[in-house]
Amino acid sequence: MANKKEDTKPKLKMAVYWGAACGGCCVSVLDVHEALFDVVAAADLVFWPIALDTKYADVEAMEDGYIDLTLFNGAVRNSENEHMAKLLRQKTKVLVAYGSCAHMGGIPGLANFTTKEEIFKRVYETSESTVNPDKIYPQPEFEVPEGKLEIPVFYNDVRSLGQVVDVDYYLPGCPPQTERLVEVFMAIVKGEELPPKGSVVGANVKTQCEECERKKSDNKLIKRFYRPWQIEDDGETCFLEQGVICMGPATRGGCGVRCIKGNAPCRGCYGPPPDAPDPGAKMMSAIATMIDVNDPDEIQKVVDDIDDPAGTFYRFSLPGSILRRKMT
Amino acid sequence: MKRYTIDPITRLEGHGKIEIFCNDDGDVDNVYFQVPELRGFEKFCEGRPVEELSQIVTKICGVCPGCHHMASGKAADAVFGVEPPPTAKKIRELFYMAHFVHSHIAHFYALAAPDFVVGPTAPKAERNVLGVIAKVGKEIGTEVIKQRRIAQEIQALLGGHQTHVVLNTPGGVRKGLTEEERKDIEEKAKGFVEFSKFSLKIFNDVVLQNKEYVDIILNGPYSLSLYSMGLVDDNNKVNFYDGKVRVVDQEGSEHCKYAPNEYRDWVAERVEPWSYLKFPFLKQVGWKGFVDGKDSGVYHATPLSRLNASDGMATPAAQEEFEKMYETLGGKPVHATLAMHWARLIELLYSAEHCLELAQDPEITGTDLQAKLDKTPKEGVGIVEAQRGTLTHHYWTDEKGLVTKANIIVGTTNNNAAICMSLKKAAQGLIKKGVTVDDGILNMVEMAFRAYDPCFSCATHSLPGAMPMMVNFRDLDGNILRTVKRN
Amino acid sequence: MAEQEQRIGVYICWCGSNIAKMVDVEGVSEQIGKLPNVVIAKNYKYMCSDPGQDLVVKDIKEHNLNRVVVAACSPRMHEMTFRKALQNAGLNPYLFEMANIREQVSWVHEDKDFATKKAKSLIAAAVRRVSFHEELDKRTVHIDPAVLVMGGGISGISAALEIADAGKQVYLVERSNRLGGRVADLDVTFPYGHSARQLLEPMIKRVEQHPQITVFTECKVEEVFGYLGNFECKVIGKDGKETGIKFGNIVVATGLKNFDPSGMDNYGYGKLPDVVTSVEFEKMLRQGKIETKEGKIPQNVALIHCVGSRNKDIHEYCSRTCCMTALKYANQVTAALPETNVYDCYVDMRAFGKGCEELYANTSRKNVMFLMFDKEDLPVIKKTAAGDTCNMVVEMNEVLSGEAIEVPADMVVLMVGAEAHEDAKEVAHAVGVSMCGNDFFIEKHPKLDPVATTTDGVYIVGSCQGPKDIPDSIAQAGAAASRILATIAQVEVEVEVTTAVVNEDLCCGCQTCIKVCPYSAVTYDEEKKVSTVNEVLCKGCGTCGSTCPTGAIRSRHFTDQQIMSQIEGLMAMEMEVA
Amino acid sequence: MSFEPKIVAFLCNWCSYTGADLAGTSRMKYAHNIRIIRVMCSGRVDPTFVLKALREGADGVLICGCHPGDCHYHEGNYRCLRRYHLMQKYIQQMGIESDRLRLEWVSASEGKQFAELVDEMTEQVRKLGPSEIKPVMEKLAV
Repeated sequence: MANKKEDTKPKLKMAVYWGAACGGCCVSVLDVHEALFDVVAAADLVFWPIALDTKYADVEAMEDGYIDLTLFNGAVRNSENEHMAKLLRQKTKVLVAYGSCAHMGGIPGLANFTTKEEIFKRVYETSESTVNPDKIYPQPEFEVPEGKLEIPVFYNDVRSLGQVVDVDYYLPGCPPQTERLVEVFMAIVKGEELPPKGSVVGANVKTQCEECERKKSDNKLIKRFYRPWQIEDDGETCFLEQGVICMGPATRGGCGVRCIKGNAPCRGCYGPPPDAPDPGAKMMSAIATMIDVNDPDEIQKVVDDIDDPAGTFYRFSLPGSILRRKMT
Repeated sequence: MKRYTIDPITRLEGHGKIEIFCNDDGDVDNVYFQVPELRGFEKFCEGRPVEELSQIVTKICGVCPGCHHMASGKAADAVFGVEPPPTAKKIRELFYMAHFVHSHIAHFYALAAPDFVVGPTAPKAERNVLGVIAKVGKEIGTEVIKQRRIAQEIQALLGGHQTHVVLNTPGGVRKGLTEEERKDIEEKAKGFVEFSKFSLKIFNDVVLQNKEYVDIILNGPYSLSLYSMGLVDDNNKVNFYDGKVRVVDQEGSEHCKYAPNEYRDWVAERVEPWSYLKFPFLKQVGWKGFVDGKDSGVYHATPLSRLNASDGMATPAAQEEFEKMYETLGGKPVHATLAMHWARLIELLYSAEHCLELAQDPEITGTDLQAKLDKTPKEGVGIVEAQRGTLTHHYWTDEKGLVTKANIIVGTTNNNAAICMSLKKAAQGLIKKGVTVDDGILNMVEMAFRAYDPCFSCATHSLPGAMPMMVNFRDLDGNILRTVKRN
Repeated sequence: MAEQEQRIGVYICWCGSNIAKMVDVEGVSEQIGKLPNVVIAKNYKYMCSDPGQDLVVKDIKEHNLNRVVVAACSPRMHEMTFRKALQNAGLNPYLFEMANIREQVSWVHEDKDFATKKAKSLIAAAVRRVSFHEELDKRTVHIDPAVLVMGGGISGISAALEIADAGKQVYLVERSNRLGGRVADLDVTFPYGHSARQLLEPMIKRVEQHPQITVFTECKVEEVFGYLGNFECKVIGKDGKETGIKFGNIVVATGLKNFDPSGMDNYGYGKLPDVVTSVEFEKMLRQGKIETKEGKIPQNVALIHCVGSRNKDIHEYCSRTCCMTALKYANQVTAALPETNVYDCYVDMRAFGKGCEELYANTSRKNVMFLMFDKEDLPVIKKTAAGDTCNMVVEMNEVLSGEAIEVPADMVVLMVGAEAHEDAKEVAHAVGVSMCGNDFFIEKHPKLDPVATTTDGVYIVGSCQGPKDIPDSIAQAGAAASRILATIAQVEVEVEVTTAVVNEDLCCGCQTCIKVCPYSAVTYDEEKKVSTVNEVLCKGCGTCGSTCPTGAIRSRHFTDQQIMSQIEGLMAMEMEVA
Repeated sequence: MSFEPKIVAFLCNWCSYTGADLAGTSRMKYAHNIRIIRVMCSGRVDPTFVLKALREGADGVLICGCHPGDCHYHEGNYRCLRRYHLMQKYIQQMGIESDRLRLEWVSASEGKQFAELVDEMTEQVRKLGPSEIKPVMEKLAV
């Protein structure tokens, strides 16, 4: 029955777009390698700025809901990102926040530790290689002798896609493991029943430890924390049990524990497990609980080993966290 | 005054926008290339542990993450005042060569070849990678995909990810190489060498044997007389991972040769209010505006500039091709923008050869992967050659190794001014009164742009690619009279 | 839960005027009535009264409420009361939440507007929380009828007998080599002068011969494992001999020890030969001869109260029995040595309890001089020069006369107070009871539940809970015994249901939670590769829940969702009325 | 209208909540600014709760548990103490004044100490002024 339906079904209309992203997500789409042929067979790419020359105007001309599936990667950092997010939401049936940045803000979201002013000042004024005596900053609108030039407005805060428009699904990862994308894509193509709106797809419900092959025990008692280079990793014992902070326990599986396979602790790009009210607090709680001293001063000493808690527990999710940004 | 908006990806979608202003005679008056993106890594890296940065900065660019990973890793080494042990250094280089092979293959076949193999003015429908495959045969097309994938697999094997690698740690690497893995990579590297030679043969047969193409390459609109920048080893041979930065002038004589920590003596960046991307220039020469020539500090950092700035290639086969190119194009240095494609293939061959050398080096399977970190971290600069230009990372830290300041000059940024000028020159040469601006013309303009393989993931963050183009013919009030679109 | 239609009833108690005088109960119920899902919001004079509870029951049935909030006193006071009311109305008792607007609002604030505003937000929070409450079903465990009694003093003995007489096996473990405890040291008891020996000996005999009682002397109990109904432990003898025993309930009756005054310079104990403690004096009485070290009849005997008690540097508490013991001595001395003057130096004469005030009255009619001193200004005992009429004087500022006086003394009896045993901590740890600041064990509730502890199945009786006289100790022993017999009679008991539970679909097996549990209730299942909670061992502290990095562990009745919604409710109302 | 701080407090059932009740039964008066949430043990207090309270507009958050050694569940208060130290470091990194979050030990018999604590912290937070977190969040909201 499903097959029959498939035969008669028109090809899926698909779009891929990036907001404030690095392009890695788009590469991950290209990296479907052979599966690319299945994708092309099943879908018409109606909008993909890397590869196609469909114009913004063309997208605007589409009727609402014309696009069946949009993979939106990247965070929302400026007026252009926001505009496109809203436009694509309007034109798309199933909008997927694709990758860590769209999911929870990602690495660009670390900019919420600072402000537009501080960033401009650093990049355009105080940067050691910059010569800018007149303190010229880029302007959204600027009159050159020949006419007016425009560039998008740079916002003070980074937001995740879901904080700007209504998102149907989240497909996490920095970048998402290509196999996960193909699975989700095929599920949609085959018209399989999709999980409830707002769900995370293409990632496991269980966190990294389930897949991690390192030796684990209940010996999660930590007398001091180490930076990765401060220990000689034996290559086989749970990082936490070696005193190195690993986001694995609080990070969804699905990536194939790729960082850990590279002997690096999990960095958390796949985001928190279902229903986590805050992406970092649970791990913070777990880590603190592991501290194996009771004297306040000794506890403080151990805590001081954690040099950058906010940047560690919210590495990919600062905008998506309860506090969202640094108060200034 | 007429105003043409060549909007590679229109502003609201866009990641790079070209404004062409013509005078009333219809001749090009001025051209602006605008970059609408900024993310501020230099600021928000502050406060992070320095070893974190080699993972964080790969997110500057998902197209050449390996380059940022390497530059950052080297900066971190410098911050701790250590050199990785030989094995670690070689593993890094091995990874990096694979990264170059993967990137250069992609660029030549997917982006450059269509213009030459198929033809710059050939019908749009054929002027793409499929057209290339049609011309050179399907099995080659499959080979292209295969080689690119193999190169990525090597990166994934060494770096965990194939994109955002986790290989480097201050003073070393996280993972060694087993003998089996080495053997496997050795075989793959042999394949790279063969494939690179084959690619050069295609270039030779299809491009160099075709007078029309050679003309295009040497033809005016596509040449600029700029300073050339590139990383070289102790013998002034091209090196991507290590060495000093050498800059030669328009005649090929050395302007400077600086160690990474000296970059600020030679390079400065300028800010324009109409673009988020800064404009680097040679500090000692100074900024004279968007003009070429010896008095202008504008330089380029590309495969061609790297070859211009060097005395040759460090591997035999690549050296041969190096000599052949300069012979064919009338001696060093070459200023023909389109020669960058040739230079890129020579670099591909070098990467492949060096990849093989490293895979055959007995030291590559050593177990000493990490230098001892006993000095107090302070400050360090790391410089590598990214596919798209010299990449500089500079970090300052407190005594715990937490970053207090960071400064980054990414590959494509070096070429920001040069790209503006190439576009202006191409536009001036091609868009004239009476000339119908059609798809062919636009592609010819775009070719100037594409030659730089501009990775605006790094700089603006659009990916290198066949860029959609559109020209609006507007009246004085800016109303669109006619629109020409590619395809 | 939350998707089911919410029908919440809210009841605001006046508590007479206790709440109503400081909180505008009318206004509150009107505003709360407007909250989403609130079907009715009423206020009533006494919610805990029968009519108050009937009101709830009636409404549940009439308006088929499925959630109830009562805003009244502390849940520690009446949560159980209202849960029962829900049960009577056929509603699961856990679909209830209480807002504390008396102890934490009306009794502690003075501005009616602010108090009313605060009450509103507390109730709004309870309303938001209760809609996420889940039905929880009581669970039961079988009870091993055997009982462990720790301590062979009068309390332990009576508890053991009560239980054994009911036909249940008792293990009585005494650390010394004899039964009887402190009482065995006594000559006669106050206020009626019964002979301690005559009280005690028949009891001890019965214990030793009782078929249902196994006595271990010179033994101690090693750490107790298990939970109500199913405890076990090892009993270790002096010879190191181990006996494993199983039992369902525990009576802790480890008693107390007497204070050693050597450390108090003003009394010169240990230096002045005729300064003795009440313990030593008691011994003289048992032996029937009151005489100084030189074997002379003392002409003047001074009794000094509150030695080591009611002293901010030693023990602030009152040791309860010393005052009456002193009166007992006064009577015994005047009876045995009519010529001897007795000086009773006291702080306050504490003569509560049956027959005690009478004892005081009688004694004061005898040849006993009562002298009062201030507990901040202790008497000092000095040796007198040779050839003086007495060999010591007690220098004190007499409060009633306001004069500094010297009391002649040939013998001084220090009425030493009581304190907890040094090893009280070990005992507490072994059986899992808490201790208060002065190392006596803490009862579950100082008023409502004085013999139970916060660990189900563990009871504290006699002076290990605080200094007591014999009748009080025996009363407690009886109380504990009947509580235990009652639970045994139920064959099974209900255990804590607000426990932690692991969602196996979420648990990644990181094992962070295992070592966190104080009761070893969380273990790792090697088969399934997930953690599991033994819900009988779990006491519902919720620490594992807030430790779990995946959110796989839920703390029933204190789930993240319930607490977060409570915070939302609290602040939402805050903002609205702010 | 003058600024009235809003303080959310998490009290453990056995010591601190009972201590607060004692303050009530002894009719001690203290600042009305505190809103108490009961948990069985201070070890149950998840950093998420603290962040949530701040996010929802609390100007201060107070956590109270049994004195060290007196925890009804043996060590829950120590778990809480460890989390408190890490949370402090986190919120300070997020630009939140450390005085907005406090952990104090209050036993069942310390009604007086509890009342004094509430008054003292209320004044402390009053001096800090209103928390900017909620306003900032509303500005960021879609």
